[in-house]
Amino acid sequence: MPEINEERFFIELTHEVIDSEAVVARLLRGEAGAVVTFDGVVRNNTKGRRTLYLEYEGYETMAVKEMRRIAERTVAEFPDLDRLAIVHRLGRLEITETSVLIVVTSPHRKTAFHACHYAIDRVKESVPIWKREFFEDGEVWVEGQTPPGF
Amino acid sequence: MPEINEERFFIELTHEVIDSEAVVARLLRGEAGAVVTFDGVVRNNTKGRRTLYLEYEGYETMAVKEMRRIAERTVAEFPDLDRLAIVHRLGRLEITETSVLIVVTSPHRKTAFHACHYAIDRVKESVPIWKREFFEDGEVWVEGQTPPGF
Amino acid sequence: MNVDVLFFGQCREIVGAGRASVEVATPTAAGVVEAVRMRFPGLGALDGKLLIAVNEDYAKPDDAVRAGDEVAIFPPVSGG
Amino acid sequence: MNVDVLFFGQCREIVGAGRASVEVATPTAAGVVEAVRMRFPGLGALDGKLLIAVNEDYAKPDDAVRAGDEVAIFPPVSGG
Repeated sequence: MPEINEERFFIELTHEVIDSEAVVARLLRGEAGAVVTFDGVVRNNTKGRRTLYLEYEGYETMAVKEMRRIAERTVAEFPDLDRLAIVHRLGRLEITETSVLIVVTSPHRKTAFHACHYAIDRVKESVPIWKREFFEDGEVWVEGQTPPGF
Repeated sequence: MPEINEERFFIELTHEVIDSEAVVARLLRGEAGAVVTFDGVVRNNTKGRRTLYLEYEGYETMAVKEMRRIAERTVAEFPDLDRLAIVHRLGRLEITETSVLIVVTSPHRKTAFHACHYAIDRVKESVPIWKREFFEDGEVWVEGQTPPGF
Repeated sequence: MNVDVLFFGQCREIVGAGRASVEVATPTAAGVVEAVRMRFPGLGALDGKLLIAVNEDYAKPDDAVRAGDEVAIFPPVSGG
Repeated sequence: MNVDVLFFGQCREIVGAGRASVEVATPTAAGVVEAVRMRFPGLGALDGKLLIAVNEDYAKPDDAVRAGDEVAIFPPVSGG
């Protein structure tokens, strides 16, 4: 369910592989001099225990709304950024695959770095998505975060 | 002249288009959970004056050495990062093309953000590369920076 | 009041279903959480951590819940 | 001592060549900059801003310059 809000945001929840380059190409235009990208990728271990794969599930309709709210807060916090994408994947993910992608374009790099860092921190604390980690000898729900104030 | 230093760094000065995805793929392995990328791209204006294109030239042998020194300093400053790439392009660049690419992979995102920001700040202040900006009615050497202490 | 509650993540697993109809005495977010806790004692494993959303936005304990609202209960989030 | 000096960026443009042989009285980085300034007055446009590298590393004014060293003079850098 891709969405563009006044062409400034690109928000997507997908069950397919995330194509970072296509998302950057979609956002980038001549006004921006800096692009900062955060890719969250599936690690091969948690505290030394070997991970086989992860499964993500979401409260999908609310997750999209929450991603849009985060995009709006990020622009309010960093008004000189140009454009912003927040993309999250659901379903089974293999090691080194991208689960979440944040892209910020901006005339200047400092804003791009800070806005990208801000957005991923917010995504991790409030978008209603949960992951289960599968090991050789079992599985666990990964411990989560609570949005500030709730 | 691509170089890999103990597989931890990827340093390259190139006259070709920079393929960000290929650089990320080269660095990424199962240990890393976070990838932060900085793409410096050619803007369509400088203070409102319309830019046609840029031309970059370098003191190439020293530039590669300086990029390697910056990579080493970045790892010393952020020892828990996993891998680091610094790639710079030379020659004529069109609007929205990438002139410089920094990629940091790391087990955790905070290190990846800070190390990536640190590395691009160092690149801009000390790698011996110069750019000329071409406008409709003339050209200028872009004002530069001096490495601290020199 | 009868409220249809959605469950996600570990809550869905504990409840054994993605949705349940629950009789609620106090028409607030806290009232719904209380009623759900009584009905599904296994959720005690997440005591103090349960989150509730009303109409797809996080709700505070005193927020009102009205007939027809979309209500969801879930554990702390772990996306990213 | 005769020193072969490389020029880059705007310095190359002002000097009109990427390389020149310069007679240097004091065998230090500052001595080379001084000799180059005398030889190419146009570099005055960059007074106080010229950078010098010896053997592909930035040099401070008192750093020694020896026969056979690779010496380069250039303006502030503007990569990225």
